[in-house]
Amino acid sequence: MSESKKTFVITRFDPDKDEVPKTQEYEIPVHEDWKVLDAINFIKDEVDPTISHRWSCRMAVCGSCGMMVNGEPKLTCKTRLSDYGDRVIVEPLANFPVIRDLVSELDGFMEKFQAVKPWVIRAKEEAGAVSASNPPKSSKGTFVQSAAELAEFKQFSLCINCMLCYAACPVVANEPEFLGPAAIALGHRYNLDSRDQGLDERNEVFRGEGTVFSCSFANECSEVCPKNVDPAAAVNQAKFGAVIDWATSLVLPRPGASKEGGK
Amino acid sequence: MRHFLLRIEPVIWLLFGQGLLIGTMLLTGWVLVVGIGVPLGLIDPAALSFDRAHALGSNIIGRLVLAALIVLPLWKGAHHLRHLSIDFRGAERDVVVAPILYGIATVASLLGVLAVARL
Amino acid sequence: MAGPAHPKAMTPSKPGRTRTAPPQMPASWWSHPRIRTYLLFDATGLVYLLLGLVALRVIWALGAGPEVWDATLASLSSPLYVAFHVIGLVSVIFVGVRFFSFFPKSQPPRIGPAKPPPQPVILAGLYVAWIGVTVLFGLILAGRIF
Amino acid sequence: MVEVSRHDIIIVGGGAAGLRAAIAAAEADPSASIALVSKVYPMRSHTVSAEGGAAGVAREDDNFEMHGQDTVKGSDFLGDQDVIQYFVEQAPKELALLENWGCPWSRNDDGSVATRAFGGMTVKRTWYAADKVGFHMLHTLFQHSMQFENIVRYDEYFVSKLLVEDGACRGVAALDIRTGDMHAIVGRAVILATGGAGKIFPFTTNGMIKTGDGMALAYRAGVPLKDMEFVQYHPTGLPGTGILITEATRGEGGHLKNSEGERFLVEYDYGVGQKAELGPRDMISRASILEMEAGRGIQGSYGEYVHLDLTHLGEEKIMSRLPMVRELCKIYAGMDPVHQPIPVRPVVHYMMGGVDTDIDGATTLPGLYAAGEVACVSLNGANRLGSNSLTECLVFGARAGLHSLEFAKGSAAGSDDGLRAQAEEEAARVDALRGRKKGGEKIAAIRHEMTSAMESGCGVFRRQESMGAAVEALVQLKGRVSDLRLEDDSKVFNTEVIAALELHNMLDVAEVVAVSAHHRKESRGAHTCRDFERRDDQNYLYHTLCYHDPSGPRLDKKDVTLGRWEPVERKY
Ligand SMILES: Cc1cc2nc3c(=O)[nH]c(=O)nc-3n(C[C@H](O)[C@H](O)[C@H](O)COP(=O)(O)OP(=O)(O)OC[C@H]3O[C@@H](n4cnc5c(N)ncnc54)[C@H](O)[C@@H]3O)c2cc1C
Ligand code: SF4
Ligand code: F3S
Ligand code: FES
Repeated sequence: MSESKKTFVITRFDPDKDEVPKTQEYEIPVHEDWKVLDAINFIKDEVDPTISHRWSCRMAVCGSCGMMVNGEPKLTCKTRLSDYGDRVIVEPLANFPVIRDLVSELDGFMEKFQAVKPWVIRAKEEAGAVSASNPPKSSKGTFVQSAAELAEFKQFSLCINCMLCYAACPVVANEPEFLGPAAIALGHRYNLDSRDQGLDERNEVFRGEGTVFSCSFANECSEVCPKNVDPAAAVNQAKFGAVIDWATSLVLPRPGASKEGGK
Repeated sequence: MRHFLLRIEPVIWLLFGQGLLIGTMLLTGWVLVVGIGVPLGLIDPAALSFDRAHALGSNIIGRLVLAALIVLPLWKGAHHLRHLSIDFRGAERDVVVAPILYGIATVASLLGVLAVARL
Repeated sequence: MAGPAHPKAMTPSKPGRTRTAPPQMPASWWSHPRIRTYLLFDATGLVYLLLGLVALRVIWALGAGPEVWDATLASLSSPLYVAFHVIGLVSVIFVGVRFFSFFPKSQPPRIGPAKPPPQPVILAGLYVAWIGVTVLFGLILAGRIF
Repeated sequence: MVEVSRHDIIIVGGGAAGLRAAIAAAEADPSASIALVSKVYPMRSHTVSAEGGAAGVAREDDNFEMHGQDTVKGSDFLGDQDVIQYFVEQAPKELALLENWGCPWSRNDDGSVATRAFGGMTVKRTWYAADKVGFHMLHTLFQHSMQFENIVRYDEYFVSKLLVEDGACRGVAALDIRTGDMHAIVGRAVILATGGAGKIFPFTTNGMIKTGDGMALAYRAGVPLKDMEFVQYHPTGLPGTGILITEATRGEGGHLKNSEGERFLVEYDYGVGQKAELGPRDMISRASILEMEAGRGIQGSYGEYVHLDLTHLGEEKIMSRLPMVRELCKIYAGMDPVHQPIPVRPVVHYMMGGVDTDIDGATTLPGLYAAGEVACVSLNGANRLGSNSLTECLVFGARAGLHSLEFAKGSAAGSDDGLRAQAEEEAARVDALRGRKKGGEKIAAIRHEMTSAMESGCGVFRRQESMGAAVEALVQLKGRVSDLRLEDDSKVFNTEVIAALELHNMLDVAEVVAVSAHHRKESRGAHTCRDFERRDDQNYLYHTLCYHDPSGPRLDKKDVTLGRWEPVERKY
């Protein structure tokens, strides 16, 4: 394993001490097969334990280690250090308030995520509906779903909530109400699921406050997404769905049907 | 205002989308011939003589095509400019910018329909 | 150059439990080629708006009689107009190429029972339509047919 | 002053077990207030990394009897058979329930849920969603849980102490990582669902958060830890990082090969018989190590390894069934399994042991429940079968949720003042730790010494002597840890304090593992002692209990619940 040295320029911010974020430089030896996260962990363990950052799985699936690396949102446990030169600039995710150092505020996303109702909505009248207290009687108590129906939404269910897309999207940066790529993709994921009946409810959210139409198809979200979710596709498909929903609501006004979640 | 903008969003988006799709397709030929070919003398100006042009434009298909040619790009333009404004820290001024842009597009669209109607 | 984002970007509705530093836009905002392309794409809005207005002026003239029509056509030969239309042509092609490449994936996998064709087919269809419309419309305008 | 918030049930952990418990309780009683406390946002919980699948009888050619038999045999007869019986009966219902909630299970041609083969299972009964099963299960559960208004989340709160009053567990002291303030979250019952403790070893499939906190919390509150000597090594981890290459690779037909290119499980007798690559994990891990010892390993920059060969499966199958494996190999091993064999070696994966609970998830401390990997309900015995644990989280998470609700209804809430006082004591402990510059020991250094002690003492193959050395090393490290030096004196998002608290927890858990292992003078399941190579049902067919005692861990025994499956020699 050959070793070389690299300098890391890391954003530091402690709300109790600092007015504004500043940067701090660390020169450390790095292994050639390290990811960016390995270097940050090395600094935390061996050089400066006062750095705060989030990480856990180190296998690109928990979604906690997103940061800006040389200005681009990256999943740091997946990003090879060898792709960078001698100076690597690591900042907290763009477009989010910063709690401390490399840690950004995610509660805003959690609210938007919840707003799109990311769960299977079934018509309430359905007799003997399955619930936690009335589980299926056996493995047969499942919906029939063809591989093709699964394929329709599968891609959009792969989102790990890493927030890289939010850090890249120019509309997220400037339009605080915008639901944003991942939240819309996850809502759309349920709209496309053959088991779901909540289309109307979600379309109301999509068309209302936080409108999906704010997206200007910058496509940056899909460029940076580490899981190939292609949220830009989801957002723009959702616009399409919202327009159809709006058009049908003109022709066939829904007498409160949407409130009961049925169709 | 914001609420109103949210309500009309689907219509705007439809017009904008068609501006991108149909507008782009129609504009390509239009600009090539009317904007560049004829003025530069690459195409015989006789093709756009008043009589021929009027005959082409005043039948029903001609009217529809010309109306689309005028109206759709306006909405593509207005909507994209609104986005551009938002992209430059424009969320607050949007309640002013959007009505102005959509206002221009609306007035020009009405004039466009009128222009086609009186052919 | 990273700049501040909207101060409320991605801010929760409940007040934060600790003071936070305001959100910043990505450093790539200006320097990144992809972002520049995107901004250019949005900026073609101005060109489209003007192209629409010019078209309005021309068609209006067509309804105003032969004299006005001829004068209007003549004015289009001014260098300013020609330059504008050259920019217009470049913009239209740029918009078409970018938008059509995105268009297929923005089609839902299913509208009710109907399924759109596979994405490459949609893309090919768009280009065929684009070239077809341009040739047809162009030839008609240029007096080669009808 | 410490803030007090009140709920009915407090669930510590937002992984599969915690979420399933929360949903169960929230739905059963919409008027009950459920606190869901987690040190990371729930979707970051390590359940997210599970790849292969979740077991539950689904096919016509399968039945509960067979699933039970496989599990008992896999456990090397240390599993409690009443628990196993209940588990196999509930498993398909729970998995079907998850399907109803939107989990994107892979499908058969007729639209029914597909199942795959897994190690130690005689029939294809492992439900899967490609090879991102834990990810999909966790996100389905979390997203489903969002609709319940009576689930109140405490995201990024680190629980550092159980609050016990009048002999019952009445809440937790939780450090708000965001503000650095201690909170008393109090109620009528507490469920621990904090997952495993793989991080006490250097080379593990577990993420950074799996530090055994819940085990240490219960242990220090006087609840025994059970069967902690049984640590599962997964045969196929990537050298260096320890990232897991799922057992589903073998379920789908992958082969393990040595440096000669031989399928060593077929060529040599390692006890797995006809099952070959589909044998149980303990046996295959031992086989891999023995191959290396016999000089048939392959040398790499991160030590010796063997090969996991998928090349004969073809690109199409790999992409449809094992896309994540390919992605992981490309990023973390720099190779493509479609064309090359994957370098793998045994890696610490799962804790069979945990907080001692009964079948309801109840511990010996009234009001305290545990479920998931943190608990030892004695489903897994001495060796867990792959894909049983995700289902375990659902089955026993749900049961613990419902039983804790019952308990809560009949129990008094603790006193604000008394519990606050306890939390304040805890706050003082943490405050003293924060920015403790007078110390001399580094967190990273102690952690490193602890993990190497565990590896050399409690690895795949153990010796009385090596385990004894590990115990001694841990006692010594526990002494040194009181002299930690911490540099970060900020209150906001101070991850150094968290690391210190986790280190304390890991040392406690590691010590229990080493002590429990040292006492078990036989070889059973994952516990392989070279000094006693045979299983000894005469003297050791019991669960090990380990109690916290000021003078050091104190061991005790608990009977195994046998039943229809009599212990016999474990041969495949
Ligand atoms: C790589 C890998 C692959 C696996 N594959 C499979 C498989 O294919 N099939 C299978 O059946 N099993 C598999 N397993 C095992 C299975 O995934 C785990 O046993 C299971 O997910 C554990 O779930 P859990 O809910 O108990 O804990 P976790 O998912 O680990 O969740 C623990 C929760 O507790 C919280 N927590 C912990 N400590 C504290 C604290 N002090 N304060 C507050 N909150 C705390 C955490 O934030 C987290 O939310 C795999 C495991 C790994 C590591
Ligand atoms: S859509 Fe992609 S980039 Fe966005 S949060 Fe999900 S996984 Fe991350
Ligand atoms: S980057 Fe943003 S603008 Fe739309 S296409 Fe993606 S959400
Ligand atoms: S650490 Fe989990 S995604 Fe990077």
